[in-house]
Amino acid sequence: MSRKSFRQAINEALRDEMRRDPTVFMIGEDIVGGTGAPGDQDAWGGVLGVTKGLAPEFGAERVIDTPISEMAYIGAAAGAAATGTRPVAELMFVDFMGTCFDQVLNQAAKFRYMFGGKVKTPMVIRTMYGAGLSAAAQHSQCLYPIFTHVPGIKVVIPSSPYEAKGLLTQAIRDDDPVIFFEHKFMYDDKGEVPDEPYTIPFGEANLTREGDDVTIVALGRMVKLANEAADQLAEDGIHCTVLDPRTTSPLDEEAILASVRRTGRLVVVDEASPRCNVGTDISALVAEQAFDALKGPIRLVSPPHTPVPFSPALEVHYIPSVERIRDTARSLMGGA
Amino acid sequence: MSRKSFRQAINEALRDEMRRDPTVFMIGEDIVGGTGAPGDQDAWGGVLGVTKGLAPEFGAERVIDTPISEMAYIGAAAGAAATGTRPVAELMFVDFMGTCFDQVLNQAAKFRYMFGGKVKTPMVIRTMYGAGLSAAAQHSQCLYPIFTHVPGIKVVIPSSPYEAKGLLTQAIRDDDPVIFFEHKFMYDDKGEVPDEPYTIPFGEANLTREGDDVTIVALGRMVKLANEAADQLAEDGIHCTVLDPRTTSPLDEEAILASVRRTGRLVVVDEASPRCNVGTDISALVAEQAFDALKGPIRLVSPPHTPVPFSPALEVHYIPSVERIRDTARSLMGGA
Amino acid sequence: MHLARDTLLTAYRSMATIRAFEEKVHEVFARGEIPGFAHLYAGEEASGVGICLHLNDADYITSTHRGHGHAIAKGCDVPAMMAELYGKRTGLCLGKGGSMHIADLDKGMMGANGIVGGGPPLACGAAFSARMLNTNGVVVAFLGDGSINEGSTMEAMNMAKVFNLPVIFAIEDNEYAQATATNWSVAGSMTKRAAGFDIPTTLVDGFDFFDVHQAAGEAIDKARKGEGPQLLHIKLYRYYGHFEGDATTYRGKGEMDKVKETKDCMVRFRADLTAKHDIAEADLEKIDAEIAALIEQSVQDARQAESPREADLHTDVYVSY
Amino acid sequence: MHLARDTLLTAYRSMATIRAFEEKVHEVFARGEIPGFAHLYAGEEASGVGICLHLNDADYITSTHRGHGHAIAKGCDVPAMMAELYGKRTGLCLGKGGSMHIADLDKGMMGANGIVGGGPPLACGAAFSARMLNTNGVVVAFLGDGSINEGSTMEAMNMAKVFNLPVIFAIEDNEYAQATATNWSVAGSMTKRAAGFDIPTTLVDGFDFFDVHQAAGEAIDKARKGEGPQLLHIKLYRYYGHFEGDATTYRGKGEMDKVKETKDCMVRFRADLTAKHDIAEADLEKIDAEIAALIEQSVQDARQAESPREADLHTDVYVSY
Ligand SMILES: Cc1ncc(C[n+]2csc(CCOP(=O)(O)OP(=O)(O)O)c2C)c(N)n1
Ligand SMILES: Cc1ncc(C[n+]2csc(CCOP(=O)(O)OP(=O)(O)O)c2C)c(N)n1
Ligand SMILES: [Mg+2]
Ligand SMILES: [Mg+2]
Repeated sequence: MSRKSFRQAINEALRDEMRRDPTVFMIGEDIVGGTGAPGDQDAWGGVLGVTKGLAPEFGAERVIDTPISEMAYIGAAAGAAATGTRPVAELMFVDFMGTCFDQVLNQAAKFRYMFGGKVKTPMVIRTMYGAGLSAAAQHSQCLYPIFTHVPGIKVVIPSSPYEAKGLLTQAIRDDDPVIFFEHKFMYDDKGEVPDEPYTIPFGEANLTREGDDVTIVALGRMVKLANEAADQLAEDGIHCTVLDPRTTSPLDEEAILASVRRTGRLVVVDEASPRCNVGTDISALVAEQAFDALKGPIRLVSPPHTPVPFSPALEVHYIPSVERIRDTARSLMGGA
Repeated sequence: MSRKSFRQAINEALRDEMRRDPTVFMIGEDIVGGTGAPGDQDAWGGVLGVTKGLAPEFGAERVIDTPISEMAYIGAAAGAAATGTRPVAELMFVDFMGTCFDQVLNQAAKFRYMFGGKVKTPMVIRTMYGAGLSAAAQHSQCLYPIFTHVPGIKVVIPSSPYEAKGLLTQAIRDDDPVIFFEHKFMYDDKGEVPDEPYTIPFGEANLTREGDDVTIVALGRMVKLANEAADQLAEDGIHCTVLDPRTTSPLDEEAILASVRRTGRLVVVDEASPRCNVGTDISALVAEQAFDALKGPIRLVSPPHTPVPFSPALEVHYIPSVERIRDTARSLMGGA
Repeated sequence: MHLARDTLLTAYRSMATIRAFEEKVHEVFARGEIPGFAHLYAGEEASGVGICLHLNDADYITSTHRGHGHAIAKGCDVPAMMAELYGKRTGLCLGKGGSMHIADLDKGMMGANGIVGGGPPLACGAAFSARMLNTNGVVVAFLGDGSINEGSTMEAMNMAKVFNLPVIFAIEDNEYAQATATNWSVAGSMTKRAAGFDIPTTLVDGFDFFDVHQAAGEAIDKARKGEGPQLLHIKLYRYYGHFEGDATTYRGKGEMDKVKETKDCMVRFRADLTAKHDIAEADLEKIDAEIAALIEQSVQDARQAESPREADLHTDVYVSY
Repeated sequence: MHLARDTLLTAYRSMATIRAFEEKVHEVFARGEIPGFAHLYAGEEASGVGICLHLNDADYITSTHRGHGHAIAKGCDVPAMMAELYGKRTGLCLGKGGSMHIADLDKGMMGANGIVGGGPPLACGAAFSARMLNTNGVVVAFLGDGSINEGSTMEAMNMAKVFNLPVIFAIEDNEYAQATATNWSVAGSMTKRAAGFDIPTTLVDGFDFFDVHQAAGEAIDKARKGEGPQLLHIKLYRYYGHFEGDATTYRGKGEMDKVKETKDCMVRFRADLTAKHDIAEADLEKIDAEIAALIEQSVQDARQAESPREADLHTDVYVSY
């Protein structure tokens, strides 16, 4: 166990699984970097260095740079998975999903059902999401609600380096198609991460904090912000439970319902666009199945229904903040 | 005014707007049919005959068949709209969105915001959706929750021939990108449709029936089923309001909230996959903003989290039925 | 290439099975027995069979919406296919997929595909698997002429070449994509398109089993030997509409009748077999009779078979969830 | 083609403005003054300017992530561009778009684009508009070499040919797509790829303004006259990393220095102007000085300018909602 960055945790999970299972391979754009070029190989290791060092260890046959052809290589991952290997594809930014979505929506996600259970498709798509780096409208989206909507895919959103390593290991070992969301603002976040491989099961929410007053369900980077908000609220005597679902598909409905049954109050924090997002999904779940336990309205903390703005002066208002989470939770307690 | 099919209502709206405005044009695959072929021209008029007769009237310069290249022609529609014309593109099945989504998600929907308001993109995408014809997993999806999630697009889901003509006319005249959903099972539905052009404004729900006991919000084809369920319930003395939002983006939040404030009970019927769908979106809206009015849990009626099955024996259980809607509403009244 | 008698009879059986299957589907579809969409392969039999005859179970194919012929040629179980079309629990995919999604991975059939251009990326993936698992396998991506305009197809062609993958792009050019003429919609030509990726093309007479078989054999051999992707441009024709229900008025007058009369691949193959390969009419008639019985039995069985149960709706979404 | 003195000076001013703009952005980005990503065009100036000089306000261009040069060449307001990069309210897009989304439809600049291959379909659309509105306009789709492997680009090439659209695909081939060599990732060649759609290609020396100008003029003329889409394969080089922050270790040793020393388009153009076109050093120096002042002022103004206000977050999503 030692302190590692989110980036390093992901790199380790990839490395360990590649070592463990020779059928695991990686494919993406510049996940090596320098392919065909006269200078350094492994020059990039992905656009933010997450896969650095893997090509030298495993070679170009298992760490595969591709032309800029998302439909082809995401589809190739699906085809490979259906025929005996375990690809881990990198979609550089989830914003690019529009160039390859068919291979996820209509192919990978539906194979097993359409074929009557006669295939498994153990592929992982690692992808970068989220706002905060002034990457503007086409490089800052979350979009995991879209994947959560699609039956046949599993959706994983790690909230810390520890979570990232354990969940990615599980994703690679999992027999279903998985999309794994890495927040671009979190790569340098540090935390304790065991050196040895471990898995965190899907569909089991993580209780990052317990309190009887308000349940806060938060996703990905929002988990940290929710805990900070809870810290502040604790000073005012308001005690929050902060739940990290870890995976939105499958979703640990029981953990959420159990917590709301205890607190009677729910705030859901989702960095995704507000319409039909995971926040509304969880709210609807609770409004249907734990209605009687509710002491007040379910509050959603999400960005506005706008594209992500470029200017930091705007982006700061776009992203849910600790203050908004805190004030929203407090409002449920009758506070200002 | 005369009885017309859903198909005919759409055809009329297209024809009238093409006549009225020479900058309106249509583009899609086989919306003419027979292009380049030795036999009949206008051989198809779209795969189900919806655009039949328009090519003969307006010519191949304004009713444009394309190669099978969705990204190119949906993108061309976006580019045309940004440069002074008003394209109406047909995406044969919304299930094909995965082959062209980027041009909607990152281009058309975001132009105005990214460019600081300096452009308008008056394009319409007409598309076919929904289950019921045993068209199986890749030709039966709804997917409008995905478009509703995306800021910058408007999402229209007509529930009858009358609605279809008025809403499509509005869509074509509208200055924003609009996606217009036509249920494949409804084309032969008949209803009264005025001969002259008219518009139905976006963001104004249609109260198709009033009652004090339960509010049922239903979308597209589900509106008819919800009304049938309400008929049956009325026989038991349970009186429902049935609301058709008409557009999910913008959504007439006020109408929904007002109705729930009156009835205190809400059922939302959405044919889309259940996770992060419009049903959860509306539920979350109400759980946040009309919580105090609620007398019981908010119930969602949606298909299960599975792809759409082929076999009619399965599909019939997949699609929300009148019976399920009825029983769900009744359960809110304390009935069995 | 000399072909053994057994091989020829196998080919004949396969082609005749496809023809009989499709004709039967046409008939029962018209009677309303088969739900959904059906795109028939009749007329194109020499292509699927001439190609698949070179493949073994470790080789894969990807298919299209017009996939029945590919499935039969690759060895999928015929009665189970018929049951699948009928939406029955005994179907090859338990009735969950239907005509557009028939698949049997164990036979190397990666699925009919409702998405034009859906297959080629998958084919590249299977080729990566073959390389990584050292199976020496090749992959054939069956494609319609119209699919050459899909970005996915062209991306896959580039990718196959860049990685020197053993993928054969088998373009079944029946002159139309739905109601649109391919001459009009494809700028350049198939050969030029492939040359844009340095992929060699062989022009193939899809009405002639022997030409398909010969050309496919060479292309598959090259791919298997590591010479990279190949493209077969196979000229042929479909006898029924794009889908069942299509009136095909976009065709030229008498166009189809002429093709049927003068070029039909079954007629030609039969004639060649009896005239040049010393196979007796009676042998073929016996096969025909067996096939007729098989298809008839398949339909009877499919009609009688159990439908999927409500609980089946929820299974097979995930391996575990 | 004979070029008037004024035209030459305009071209020089435009190229020098781009160079100065990019060098300044490089400098202030390193100081942390500019948020987000920035992809600089320095080194490629002759391309954007040599092409856009032929265009008028009724003609459109689509651009890429590396769009500053295209925007300046097409006449976008330079101080407003700088303010945009700074995320200020005075920016060309009110600070909402930033480097990757600079656009000004009034100038015919349809936007830098964060999506590789995003532009070509849009270019086809603008060409449909031009035809329908009878503007006689053409559209230039600026593209990086890497974008030729995107399905969207290839679909658009086919579409442009099928409809004989006045679209010029201007491939700015700087040898790399991010850290990947184009030689490796593009099967075939640009010329072969275009030939796959029957689109004619002109190979262009992107270090030589005159070559670009000449070739672009001919291609644009042809497109305008109804001869359909054209492709320019423009060989050039970028001086900075893929984006600001890229250490460019994938490059060959000394590769960039050599290009800069021997081929730089600015050096060459300057030399040509003074040696062959009777333009005095002093004239160019005067322009340089004016540009330096303009850029400096742009930065000063951008620094001082008001930031967008919280309320701006919610505007410009829809025309009405
Ligand atoms: C992405 C996508 N676009 C459009 C369609 C609708 N469609 C189904 S088959 C077809 C024509 C295919 O033509 P071709 O590839 O020539 O195959 P053929 O039907 O002639 O065998 C079209 C356009 C689809 N299924 N998928
Ligand atoms: C669809 C998509 N895929 C990948 C990227 C990431 N990306 C940004 S620029 C780039 C390389 C583009 O190379 P090229 O087209 O040669 O242009 P250059 O940067 O050399 O000007 C890549 C892969 C993207 N922005 N969009
Ligand atoms: Mg065809
Ligand atoms: Mg490049």
